[in-house]
Amino acid sequence: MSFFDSLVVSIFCIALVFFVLISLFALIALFSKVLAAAAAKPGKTSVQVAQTAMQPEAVPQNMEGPDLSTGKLKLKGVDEKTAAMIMAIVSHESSIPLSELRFKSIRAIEEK
Amino acid sequence: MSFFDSLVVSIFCIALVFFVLISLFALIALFSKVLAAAAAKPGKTSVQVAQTAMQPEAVPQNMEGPDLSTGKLKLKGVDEKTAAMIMAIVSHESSIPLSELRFKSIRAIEEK
Amino acid sequence: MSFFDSLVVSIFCIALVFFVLISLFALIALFSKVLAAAAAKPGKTSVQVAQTAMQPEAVPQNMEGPDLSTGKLKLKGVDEKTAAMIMAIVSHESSIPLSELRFKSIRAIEEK
Amino acid sequence: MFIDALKTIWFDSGFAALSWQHLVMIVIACVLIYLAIVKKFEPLLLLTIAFGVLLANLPLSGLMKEEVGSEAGGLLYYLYLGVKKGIYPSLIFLGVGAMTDFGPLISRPSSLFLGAAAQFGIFIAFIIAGLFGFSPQEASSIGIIGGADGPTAIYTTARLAPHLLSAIAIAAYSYMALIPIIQPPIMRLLTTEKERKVKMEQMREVSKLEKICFPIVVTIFCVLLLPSVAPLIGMLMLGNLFRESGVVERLSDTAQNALMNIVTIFLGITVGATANAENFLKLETLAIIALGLVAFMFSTVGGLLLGKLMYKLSGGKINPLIGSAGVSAVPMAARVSQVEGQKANPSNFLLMHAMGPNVAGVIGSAVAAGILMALFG
Amino acid sequence: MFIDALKTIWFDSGFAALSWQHLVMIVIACVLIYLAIVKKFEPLLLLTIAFGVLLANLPLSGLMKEEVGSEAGGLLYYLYLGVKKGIYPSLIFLGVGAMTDFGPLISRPSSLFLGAAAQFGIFIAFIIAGLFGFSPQEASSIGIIGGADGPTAIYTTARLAPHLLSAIAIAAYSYMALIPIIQPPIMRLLTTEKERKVKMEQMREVSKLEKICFPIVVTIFCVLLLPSVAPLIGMLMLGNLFRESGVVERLSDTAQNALMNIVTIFLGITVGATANAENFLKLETLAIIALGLVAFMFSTVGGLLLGKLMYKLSGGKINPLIGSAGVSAVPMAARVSQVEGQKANPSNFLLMHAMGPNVAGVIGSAVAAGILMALFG
Amino acid sequence: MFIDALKTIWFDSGFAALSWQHLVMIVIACVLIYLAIVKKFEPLLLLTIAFGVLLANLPLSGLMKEEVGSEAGGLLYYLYLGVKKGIYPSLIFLGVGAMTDFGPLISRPSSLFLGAAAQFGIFIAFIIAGLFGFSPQEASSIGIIGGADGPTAIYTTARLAPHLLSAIAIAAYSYMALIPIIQPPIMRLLTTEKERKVKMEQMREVSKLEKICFPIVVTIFCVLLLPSVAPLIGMLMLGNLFRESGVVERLSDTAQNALMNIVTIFLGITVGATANAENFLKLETLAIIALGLVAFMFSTVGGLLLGKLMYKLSGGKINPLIGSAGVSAVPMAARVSQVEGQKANPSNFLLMHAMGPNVAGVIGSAVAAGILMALFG
Ligand code: NA
Ligand code: NA
Ligand code: NA
Repeated sequence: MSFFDSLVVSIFCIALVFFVLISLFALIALFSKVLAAAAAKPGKTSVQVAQTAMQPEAVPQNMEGPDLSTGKLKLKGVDEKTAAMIMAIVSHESSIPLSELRFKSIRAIEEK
Repeated sequence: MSFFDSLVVSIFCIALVFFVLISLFALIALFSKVLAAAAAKPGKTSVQVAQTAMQPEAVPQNMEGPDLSTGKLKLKGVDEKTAAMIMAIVSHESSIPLSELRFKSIRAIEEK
Repeated sequence: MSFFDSLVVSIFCIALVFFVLISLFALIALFSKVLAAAAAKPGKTSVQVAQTAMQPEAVPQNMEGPDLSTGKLKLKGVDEKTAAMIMAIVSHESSIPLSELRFKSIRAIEEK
Repeated sequence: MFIDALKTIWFDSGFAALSWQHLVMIVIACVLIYLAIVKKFEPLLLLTIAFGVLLANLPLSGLMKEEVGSEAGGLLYYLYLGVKKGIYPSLIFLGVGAMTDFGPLISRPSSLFLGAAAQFGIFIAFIIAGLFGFSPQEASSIGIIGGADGPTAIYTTARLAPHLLSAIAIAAYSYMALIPIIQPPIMRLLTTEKERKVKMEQMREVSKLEKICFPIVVTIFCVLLLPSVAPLIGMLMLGNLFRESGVVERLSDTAQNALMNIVTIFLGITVGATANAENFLKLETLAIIALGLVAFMFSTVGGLLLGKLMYKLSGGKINPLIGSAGVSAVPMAARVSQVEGQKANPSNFLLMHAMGPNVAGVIGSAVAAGILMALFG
Repeated sequence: MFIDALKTIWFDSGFAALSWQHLVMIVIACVLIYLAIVKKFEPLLLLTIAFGVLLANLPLSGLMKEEVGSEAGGLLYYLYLGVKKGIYPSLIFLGVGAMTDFGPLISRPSSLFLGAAAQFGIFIAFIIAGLFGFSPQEASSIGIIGGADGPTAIYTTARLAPHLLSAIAIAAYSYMALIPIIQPPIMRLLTTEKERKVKMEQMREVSKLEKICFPIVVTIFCVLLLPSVAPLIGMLMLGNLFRESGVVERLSDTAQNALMNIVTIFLGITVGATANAENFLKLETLAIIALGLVAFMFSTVGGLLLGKLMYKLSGGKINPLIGSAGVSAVPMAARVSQVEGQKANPSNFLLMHAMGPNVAGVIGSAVAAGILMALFG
Repeated sequence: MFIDALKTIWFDSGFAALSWQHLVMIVIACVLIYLAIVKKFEPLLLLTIAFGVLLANLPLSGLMKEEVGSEAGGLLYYLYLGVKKGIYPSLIFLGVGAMTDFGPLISRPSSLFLGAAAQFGIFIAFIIAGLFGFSPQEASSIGIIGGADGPTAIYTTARLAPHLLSAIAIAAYSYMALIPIIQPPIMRLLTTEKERKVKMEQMREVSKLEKICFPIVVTIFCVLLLPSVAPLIGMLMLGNLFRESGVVERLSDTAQNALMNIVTIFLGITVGATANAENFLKLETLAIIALGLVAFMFSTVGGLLLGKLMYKLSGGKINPLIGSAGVSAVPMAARVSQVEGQKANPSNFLLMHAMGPNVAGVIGSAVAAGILMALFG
């Protein structure tokens, strides 16, 4: 492959790389706008409700492939500071060292 | 395959499914009785003792494939009832539902 | 294979096993001495510093193949209660929630 | 010249080869992804399958290209070998076994009757599929959707009718996710308020020894009687033995997690990747989807009817609602029994009672699959 | 007789077959181990590769011996099949995808321009390699070092120029580790103090829905346009979908950990094991190492220059230092941008801004690799 | 007609093909399961092997059926390929290496002499097996039981005498579990009370640098001298390097857990599955079991005798009880030394001293295996 060929190929390739990534830019920008527009409208609640009905609370032990993510703590409606405090309190109250407790998620109990 | 053939095959198959599962029923019922009868007699203690002798406490670190079971609760010096109570208390005190708490082990703090 | 052949092969083999392991003994003894001699000289600090410079503190979450060791906390010379306390204090002092802190091991600093 | 080069790239790109069939398949893949993520339809499998469908319908990627001679095949071709050779479903069953507590079944072994009756739909669908002109192999694979057990359906189909694999897998997992919608109307239709209110007696405790013997006995008996079911029942029971023996927690843990997840990823994406437009966009697929629903419904009916019979024979001690849990779809179907029981009688707690038929249904489907493979394999 | 036996053992041992080339390779292996452990040069890969180099150069071990007929091959021969068939790099990308947060990229999609510009070095190295007499396939593989992305480099080289695999892999991972030394001088040379001081505006929050759609859209578009890139982009995006969907944490976790680690071990040791003395101790290898550095430097230059252009076009809102992060080398290059930015302006915090180009660079390198494979594969 | 169909099912079922040999094998499998679970005989391997024995002796399951042409083979046939090609034992050694602390060995390298002496039984068994008419390949495999190291025994046997695989694996793991019963009488017989009371000096601390250099040096030397041992020693030392380097904890963790457990499951079940009645129910098997015991006993003797010699040469500083730990069977044999030492002198704590010979024994058996494979492979 001559130098000139290499050069042409290279220019072509880098142009193509730009073309693909610019197209992706356009796609993402477009999608973000479409999704933002869609999000403006409400209407997801009915789905949520149906979903909840489908998952009764009682979960038989060990049957469902328990969530075994490595030690991620999910916080719902609680900030991280509060969560740390809760964990420390639980540990103290129960005399169980924190290293032995595993918290899967901490969520605020909504008052109704 | 004609409809009649399908029908015959199906009846045969479902009958066979029932036959296998009923046989399993009989086997399990039988085994449960045999085992219950066997359990009535004592005599396992000698085995236990020998077993214990074979496993001195001193275990070199990291040599034995550490127990890495996920989410089994190890109780040390605590019976299961107490453990259940502790877990309920922790859950109540912390307002964290039990299904969200994960206890790795509960052990009695020995007073020295 | 005749008995005599077996015997000769066996003697040869066990001799060879000894030869290999004795050679290893010599190698290890030699290496230990060389390394001990090398360790007597200082001079590693510059490397350490360069190393530190190469790893700025800010680590983007989840980008680096986070250390996902299975959550075992190694305690050396510290009981678990103390460890829990230490962890709670560190968390409080640093205002870093416990869920974000990862303790790999806690060991007593021996006073010399 | 640049224009020429761009043309070449264009004509070598998938855009030029894209047909409306591909577009339809891509839309189907997106719908499946939506169902998996938003509706939480068995996402572990369905999300992965859906992505496989997507990849397989972006033309010219060669992901499923067979290895020929010294020329390397596509990535998914290699990963698919585990499906083709029947390895993945067996390994998933190893993990399922390690996750399953057969205690409720051992405690009340009559659950097995319900686990047998709830295979009824398999054979209804088999008969109707025959009428539609499907071959016995195809009809068996379609029927097995009614077993409500993904790995069993995939194993059977990969053996008997691999060209239907993606349609059957998607139908099986989708209907399993739809159990809370499919079953309740049938349950209310076939049972009386009085039946649904029945509170069942507490089950006896099962000793550790019984739990250990169970997988061994089941393996010996089932594999002897139906050798073709050995990979499924054998691995299921080995996993359960890992669990119950209590001495190999390391292996039990790995079977349930690392190994099962790896295999699930490989299985899902390659099963999805068999859904190329030529295979999938056929009337057959619609027939499969319809027959799958029929199979699920009649399996539910079978379980409930035998439940009613047991209700009568036991003098009202058995709540027939636990019968529908015999379709397997562990643990979803048992939860549905629980919910329906509680609706009729708020103090009713059927879950553990329904777990017996539920896990019996896993064995039942595997046995049915073994019989069909023995007949038509 | 013992003497004879010992002689036999000696002549069958590796000592007798040891050449000075082997010794040089062993020393190289030890240096790489030193770099991996003490200097922490990408130790996950480089330590494993180095041990592979060591094993491959202890003569007569037969670890890479091919299977011929019924005679078993060597251990590393079997493990190497996953490299040869392109399976391992794709599976590593699955894990990388599950670890990567494309949020910063979605938030500011113009990062993609920087991710494109920072592939500049690939083509500079490609051209120079051509001048040095490397074939287009070899030149492509060498150039792709400048993509600063290990799995992409390994995948491309295994396809186009497998005899250069170890040299290219070692160069790629070494330079990725050296990013904090290679980039800063270039960054200071090409940017003004004023440019480096620019604080960037906070990025907008990205919704979960956008994050879920991103991998699907990118897969469809990229694979359609460049089918040859399907295994890399497809797996990267599947892993990311696992992550962002939030419904398959099990699979995401396994893709990032058990599966990725297993594959990393197998990949590293077998890539290292291709470095036998005959392949490696050549002037070519020195050329590759030199060209790899050139590629890294010009990729950095490319990213920075486009960064400067964006600085001007945006009226000074874009700090050009984030351009150099477009080479990928995730997350090292983004950290370098952060450090340099903070040196110029202690209150400057560029890290999250640099993560956009950084992850865009991964896509950029994969696209470049796809193009080169399409042209020369 | 139903009767006919039932007859067909019956004659196609395993019941019709069941012979008394199968029944004996099933009983043996159950006994092994009992030993694994209740007596806790190396359950990780023995439980899995036992289940493999069970599956292999339920007739007609076809689990070990070879792939012929386009017809798929059995599940265990595919999984067995990893044993046949020598892949699994090597990968287990990778995990063993990552679990092993060679510190005590480096601290007192004279432990290596004990690790050599405790291979004595291998050759005693080799000679006697020759007298019994076993071929040199078979005799080598039988002898290697005395190495008290499962993966080494399986690797060697799979290479030299695959038809003896299950018998040798079962014997090896069983005797390893029986170490606390086999060794103490021999230990008390060969040592005096005074010798057993010896308290050993505290060992020196080993630096991190020594621990890192150790696996590299051992690999280079052993593989150069005995190329055939490369897969075992190479992987063992790579695992140890993962551990000691401290920079690749991810890989070390996976090597010890996910990867090792997956391989253990596959290895165990398929090694067990080679135990079909024709292979296993032979006088040979009894001979192997007897010779395995002989091998274990003489290995213990060898270690103790050299321990006594070192006691004398060191002027009473070495407790000869640590010699028996040289058989490997990590860490069981070291614990036995500890227990016996403490019986003689309650303040005696030999465990860490015995770990040196214990891990040296692993290297010793691998070296012995390498020599035998070089001679007879
Ligand atoms: Na079922
Ligand atoms: Na890049
Ligand atoms: Na040994």
